[in-house]
Amino acid sequence: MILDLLVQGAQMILVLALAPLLLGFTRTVKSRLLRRRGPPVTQVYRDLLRLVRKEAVLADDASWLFRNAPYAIFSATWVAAALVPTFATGLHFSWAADLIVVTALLGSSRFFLALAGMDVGTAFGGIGSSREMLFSTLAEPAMIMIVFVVALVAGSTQLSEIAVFMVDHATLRVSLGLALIALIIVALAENARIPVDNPATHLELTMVHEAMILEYSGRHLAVIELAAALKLLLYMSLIGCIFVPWGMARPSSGFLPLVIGVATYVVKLAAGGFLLVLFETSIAKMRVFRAPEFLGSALMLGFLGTLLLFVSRSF
Amino acid sequence: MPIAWVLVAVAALFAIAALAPMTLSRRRAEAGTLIYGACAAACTLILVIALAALLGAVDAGGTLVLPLGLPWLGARFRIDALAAVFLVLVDLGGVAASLYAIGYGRHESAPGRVLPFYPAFLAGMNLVVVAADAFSFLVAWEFMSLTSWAMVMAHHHDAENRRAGYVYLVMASFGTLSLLLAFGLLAGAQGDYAFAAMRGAAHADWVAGTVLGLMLLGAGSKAGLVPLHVWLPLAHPAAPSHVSALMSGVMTKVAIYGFVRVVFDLAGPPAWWWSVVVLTLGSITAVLGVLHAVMQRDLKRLLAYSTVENVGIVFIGLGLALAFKANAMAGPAALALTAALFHAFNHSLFKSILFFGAGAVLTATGKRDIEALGGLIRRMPHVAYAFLGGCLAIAALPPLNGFVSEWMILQAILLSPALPQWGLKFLVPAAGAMLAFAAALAGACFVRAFGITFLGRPRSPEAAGAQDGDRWSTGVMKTLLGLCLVVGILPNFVIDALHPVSDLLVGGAMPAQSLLPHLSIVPISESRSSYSGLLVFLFILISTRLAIRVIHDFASRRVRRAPAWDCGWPDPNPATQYTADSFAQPLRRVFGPMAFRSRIEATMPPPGDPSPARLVLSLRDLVWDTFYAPIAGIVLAIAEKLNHLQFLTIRSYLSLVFAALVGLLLMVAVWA
Amino acid sequence: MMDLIAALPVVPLQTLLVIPAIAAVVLALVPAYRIGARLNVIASGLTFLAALTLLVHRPPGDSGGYLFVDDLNIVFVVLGTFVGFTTSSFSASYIGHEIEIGRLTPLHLRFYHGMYQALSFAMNLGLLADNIGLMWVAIELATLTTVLMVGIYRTHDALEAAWKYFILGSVGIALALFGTILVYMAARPVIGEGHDAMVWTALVAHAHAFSPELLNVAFVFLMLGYGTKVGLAPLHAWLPDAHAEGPTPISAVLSGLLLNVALYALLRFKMLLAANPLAVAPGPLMVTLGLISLIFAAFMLYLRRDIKRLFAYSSIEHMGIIAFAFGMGGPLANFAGLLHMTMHSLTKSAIFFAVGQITQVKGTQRIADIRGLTESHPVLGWGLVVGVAAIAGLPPLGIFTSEFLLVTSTFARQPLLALPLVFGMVIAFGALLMRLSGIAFGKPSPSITQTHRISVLPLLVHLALVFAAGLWLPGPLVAWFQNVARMLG
Amino acid sequence: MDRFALDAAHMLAGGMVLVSFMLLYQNRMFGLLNVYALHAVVLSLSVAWQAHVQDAPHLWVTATIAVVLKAIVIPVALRRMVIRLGVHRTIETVGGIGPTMLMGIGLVALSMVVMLHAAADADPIAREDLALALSVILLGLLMMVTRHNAVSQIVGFMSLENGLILAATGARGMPLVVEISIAFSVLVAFIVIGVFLFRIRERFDSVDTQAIDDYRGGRE
Repeated sequence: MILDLLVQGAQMILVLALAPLLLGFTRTVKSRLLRRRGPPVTQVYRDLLRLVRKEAVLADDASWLFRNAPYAIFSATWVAAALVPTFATGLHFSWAADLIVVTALLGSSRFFLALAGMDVGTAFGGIGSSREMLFSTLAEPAMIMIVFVVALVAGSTQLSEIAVFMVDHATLRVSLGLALIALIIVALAENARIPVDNPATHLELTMVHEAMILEYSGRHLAVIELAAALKLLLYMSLIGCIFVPWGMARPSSGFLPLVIGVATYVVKLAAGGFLLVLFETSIAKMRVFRAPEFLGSALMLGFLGTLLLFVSRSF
Repeated sequence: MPIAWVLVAVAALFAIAALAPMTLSRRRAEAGTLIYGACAAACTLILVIALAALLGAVDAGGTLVLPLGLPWLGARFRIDALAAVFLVLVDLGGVAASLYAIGYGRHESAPGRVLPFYPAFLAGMNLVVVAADAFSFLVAWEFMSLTSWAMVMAHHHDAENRRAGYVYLVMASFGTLSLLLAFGLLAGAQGDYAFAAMRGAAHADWVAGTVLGLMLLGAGSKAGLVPLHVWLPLAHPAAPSHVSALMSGVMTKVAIYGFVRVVFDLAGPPAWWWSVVVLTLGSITAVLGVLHAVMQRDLKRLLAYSTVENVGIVFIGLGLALAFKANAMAGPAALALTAALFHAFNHSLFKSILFFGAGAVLTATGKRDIEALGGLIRRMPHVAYAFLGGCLAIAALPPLNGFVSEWMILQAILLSPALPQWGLKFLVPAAGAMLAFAAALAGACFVRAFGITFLGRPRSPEAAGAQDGDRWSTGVMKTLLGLCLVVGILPNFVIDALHPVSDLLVGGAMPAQSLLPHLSIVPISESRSSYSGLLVFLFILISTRLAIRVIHDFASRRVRRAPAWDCGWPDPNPATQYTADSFAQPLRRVFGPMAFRSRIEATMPPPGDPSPARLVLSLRDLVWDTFYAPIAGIVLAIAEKLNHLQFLTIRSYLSLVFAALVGLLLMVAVWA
Repeated sequence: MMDLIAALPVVPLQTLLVIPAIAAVVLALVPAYRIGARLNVIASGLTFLAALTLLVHRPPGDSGGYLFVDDLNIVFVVLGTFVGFTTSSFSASYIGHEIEIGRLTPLHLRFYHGMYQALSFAMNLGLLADNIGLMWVAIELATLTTVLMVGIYRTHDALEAAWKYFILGSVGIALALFGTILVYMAARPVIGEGHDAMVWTALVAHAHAFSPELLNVAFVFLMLGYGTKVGLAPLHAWLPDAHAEGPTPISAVLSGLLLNVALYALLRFKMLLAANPLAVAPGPLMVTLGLISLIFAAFMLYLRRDIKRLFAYSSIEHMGIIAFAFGMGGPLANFAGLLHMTMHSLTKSAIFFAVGQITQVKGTQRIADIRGLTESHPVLGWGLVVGVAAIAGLPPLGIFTSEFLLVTSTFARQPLLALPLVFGMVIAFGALLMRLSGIAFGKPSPSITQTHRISVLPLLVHLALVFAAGLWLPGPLVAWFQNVARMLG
Repeated sequence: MDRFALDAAHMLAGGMVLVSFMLLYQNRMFGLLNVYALHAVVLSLSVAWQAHVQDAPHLWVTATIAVVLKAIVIPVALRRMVIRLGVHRTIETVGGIGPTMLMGIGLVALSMVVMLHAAADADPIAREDLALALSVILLGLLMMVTRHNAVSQIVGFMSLENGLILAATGARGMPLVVEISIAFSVLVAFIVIGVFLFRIRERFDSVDTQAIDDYRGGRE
């Protein structure tokens, strides 16, 4: 019991600690791939600290919503991230919420982000929010379809259960393959990565996520950035926990498995980050109105997978 | 006997309605307060009784027969579990609306056209729910339509409202006639109109099937099922806001009650294809409704369309329940049904909040067009706060209640691979996708609604000079919001309260929820899925506080106000903000062509010409174009044709008679 | 209570005829129109009271076989005399205004009142007649009197309406008479020559032995002859104009009474045919004509521009529904038919009371020129709204009950017949509501006079009755109707 | 009843049918009125014959009424009116004389079929009379339908009444009330028609109902 609580707490701290690192890692690797030296891996931590120390500049007509949104965004994301098994399954609170809830939590953080974007009443904020919501209208159903596939295979929407199931009867399924691709697409879109959005851009008309947080500064910006980093980590660990669940520690199984679990988890993250960067450097960003088709394909894949499972359980 | 007390309260409501005119003539000032207060009291009484009946505190069994209505049958009234649930729903909405109206009603321009009908409307809805024979059911049903119609016509100088009222009442009576036919079938040639008798009788398959179809026409048209929804976005906004709230939040649920009562209770065991029909209609309704909602500029009409969406979601749940029931899978059926009813309840909560908010905005600014609003969060913080909560709830975001019911429906969908029929195997996942799609769109819709209305800078002087809602309205809205939260984090008790209903209707129930560890809900089994709203809520609460504390301890507290940066091009003119239409533009661009046959004509002046460019956007309601416009056209065309008969000469009239005579004589000659 | 009733004097049937007959003569002589109006009210009231006593004491029919009462015609008599009474009190205030604006002269009014009583005499005679020849005479008399009253304004349109009414009416007369002769021919071989062969009670007793073919032909003629009076399409042509052009009280009488009397005659002969096993069932014929009238009238409602003509067409529609109900037969449908007929008489006359004042205060019959009544004249306006709601079959008003019974029972027995019925009802509802929302709502149109208080009373009384009937039907009445329904088979 | 009585009744009734055809054939106003008088005469003859055969004295009354009123008074009155109102003397018909005659023949056939079949068991004389009477009625109605102007329509109506009387008298022992009612109704009918013609004359110069119908353009 106590151990479980500790593990749970440890996980929450861990994700919080690792998130900026993952982000920094991807940036560094990216610049290396682009033959640049790039910032050190810990650069993101420094940025956050600097932002936190700066004073926060609020637009004249920013409301209370504008000031509180960052915390709402952050906490929703954090809770979601804390609910995804990373290095150990059967977390103490895992049954408090399942994959659908995780999706919905991310949804609420997006909701607040979009509102925050509109609060000051600038054109760019509006652009960002409306495009973000457009993407979400496709990404969320796709996510639900993915949930369907996984849940139908594993007979549960509980992430821990799913992970255990995957380890125990690891089988190759067409549907799972489709789901994986769909999930990757969704993850790219949700984290504002190329080809849907460019995290590094400041060419206003093309940006989505950046446009919404344009008016933020100081600690508020820091919190939002951290939330973004968490989100990236969350999707990584989600893919990890569903599709490569090996090496996770089983509930209340001594200390060594936990260590192994953490180690494998870090390795997974590194691999994931590397693949992401590889993918990003190898393709170009697409026009905003190509993105719906991109996401639509994810929805279609997920739906196809579900259909296959419904029609016959052998796929 | 509780039913007796309910009827007493209803009678009291009628009495209030009857006394309203003289109260108005006497003490005009306090009339509203008096009447709405009295209504609130009466509804509270019924609410208490219903809750007691539902939780088994009092024995609600037994039918009360009054010597009214059909003389040889009498008017029969009864409270069973289903009725109790919907009584709670109706009167919760009733109490809220009445209390809200105590404040809101002061701004009513034509109280004389609202006050007498409002109590009668409440009474009608209550009677529909407790009626236990076809006649009193239909009388109450149509009376409900009639009184609400009268309130839709309250502001009758506006031609739009008159049109709305017309479409509304015609659709309503069409629906009533289909219900009439349905009950005719159920009652049989002997005309046994008591529900008990219908329940007992065995109905042939074609009879039951026809009844389902007729119910979809009758109850569906009142609930706003596509393609019978057209009246709803016209009529609901036209009424005064507290009435709109009742119509959208409660009356549609009464329609759903009618559907459930007949299809699940009276029509006998369902065939599996019923669920195909219901699921299809439900999914289409959900998606089309919310797609329309995203495009609306009129705040109340937007809310009305979102009502259509939620009705669709409820019908998806009902369809699943039918599918499971037809295949004798009691557990899943119970889950689906519970989810559907739960969502109906939730919707009545947050839709009331939203309409109340819309009403407050309307009174504060006199505007329903959100393009003319903006920045109200600073002028009307309380209303904005409650409205935001309503938006979160209706967008199905945890930890609020909207999420729980939709989560349960998704869980029910995940159980459906066990269904044997192929048609369902294909249809159910599609319905699931539609549901998720609708939910996501709802998110976009309400970000837009709240963002444009309350955030940003005021787009009109009225919006700039808005005042916050009065104490009554904001109080009611916040209370309802609190209710949404409580129901969202402690759904267990609601689910257990719905236990007897699923027992009654599908012969099974979900596992008892109240006593699970950490108050989580488990639809089927712990290993499958579970959700603990309480824990999630605490999680979020703690982590938020934690984050704030940490930040405020380690970060600088300094804040500087400055003009917006806006990439260095700040422009104080509110017109430079993103508008509602531009917010919807990406969605319109993606879904518009197929959903609305949307067309955009942009006329650019030649370069160097300073005259403004114009952009004309046209959206069509395809349902109206494909069904209603032609019907109206045909009717008028026939009328035109026949109208010539008005202008014939006497001789031609005589020849009509002559022809009839000769024709009949020929007939006789041939027969005899 | 009972002994009190027992204490009531037995009123011989003749009084129902004598009172109006005398009154007719007197009123034709009284020069002062105010007194005339009062006398008219009093006479009608007395007739109504006399009719009421029939409910408790049923005097035997006279020996000669000319008059008789049974459950069926008592219903019609009481209803008819009541509407006649309320209408007379409405007309009292109506004509006052007509005199003021000079559309009528006192001389006209002597004629008018005389005719009014003559009409009620004729109708009572028709209802109480035991002899089908006598019934025929009475109904023709009623027609002729109404013809004269329709033409009373002597405007071009009025004369033309009356002329049309007269020509079509007399053709109807002829056909009905031929039918009557045929019935006699059918009866003669069985009952023997002479008077008895035309006595209703005797006819029904021996109907089973009559030659069925002859009865069929007879019913064809009677259906067309009396159907013309009922206003069934395609024989309806006289009805809208007669309603629109005559004085409004007469429109009320026409819709509320005369149509019923003709319908009563039809029912009598339907019973005769029903009593003969070999004759073709009259049901299908009535159902067909009923549906034609219903749907036809429903469509005609849309393009009406004259408010009285509008409601005249709605009378055709409802006569169609009633004919349909009786055509369907069976306890439920017949009950529904009787109830519908009663409610329609009350409601439609109430509507015409309202319309009469509306046309007076607005000074026009054009629907387009009448707007926003609920605002300018709340009582009239809401009265009209309730009336139209009732006529459109909305609860909790009487007609809903009958339509409920009719539609449900029909759909259970003959689903395919119920569909056109419902179709017609929806179409008609759409039209009525469209007109109503124009008349009762919106910005008020200018009005020329204020409404006179007194004449609102009959309207309210009728509406109250209709409303009460929608919620609660007294047990005795129901027993009575069920009894009659059984009689009608 | 002997053969001769039967044949005579037939002859007269058939004669009425024939005269009805003559009415249909007429296209001159005065000719029409004359033929109508003839129609009434034949009617009265037949009624008289029935009175003789059935030795029903009250039928003599009917016969005399027929002669006096229908054969003399009414035609004369109508002739006056035609002259005074200057109704143009030719009768324009709907669809020509020929087709009308054909239709008439069809109607006669129809009535024969209907009545002979229906009244199979009624005694022969009554049966034949009914058949012929029905044809007279239908022909009268046909005339009202196929004639444009009021006078000929009235004539058609009255020939229809004649058919009724024929039928009524044909029905043995039909109570007195009926004749009275017929006479009464015809009387009233005529009076009212007269009144109407008079009033209508006040308003416009022709009693052509066509004109009335033209007048009502655009009221609705």
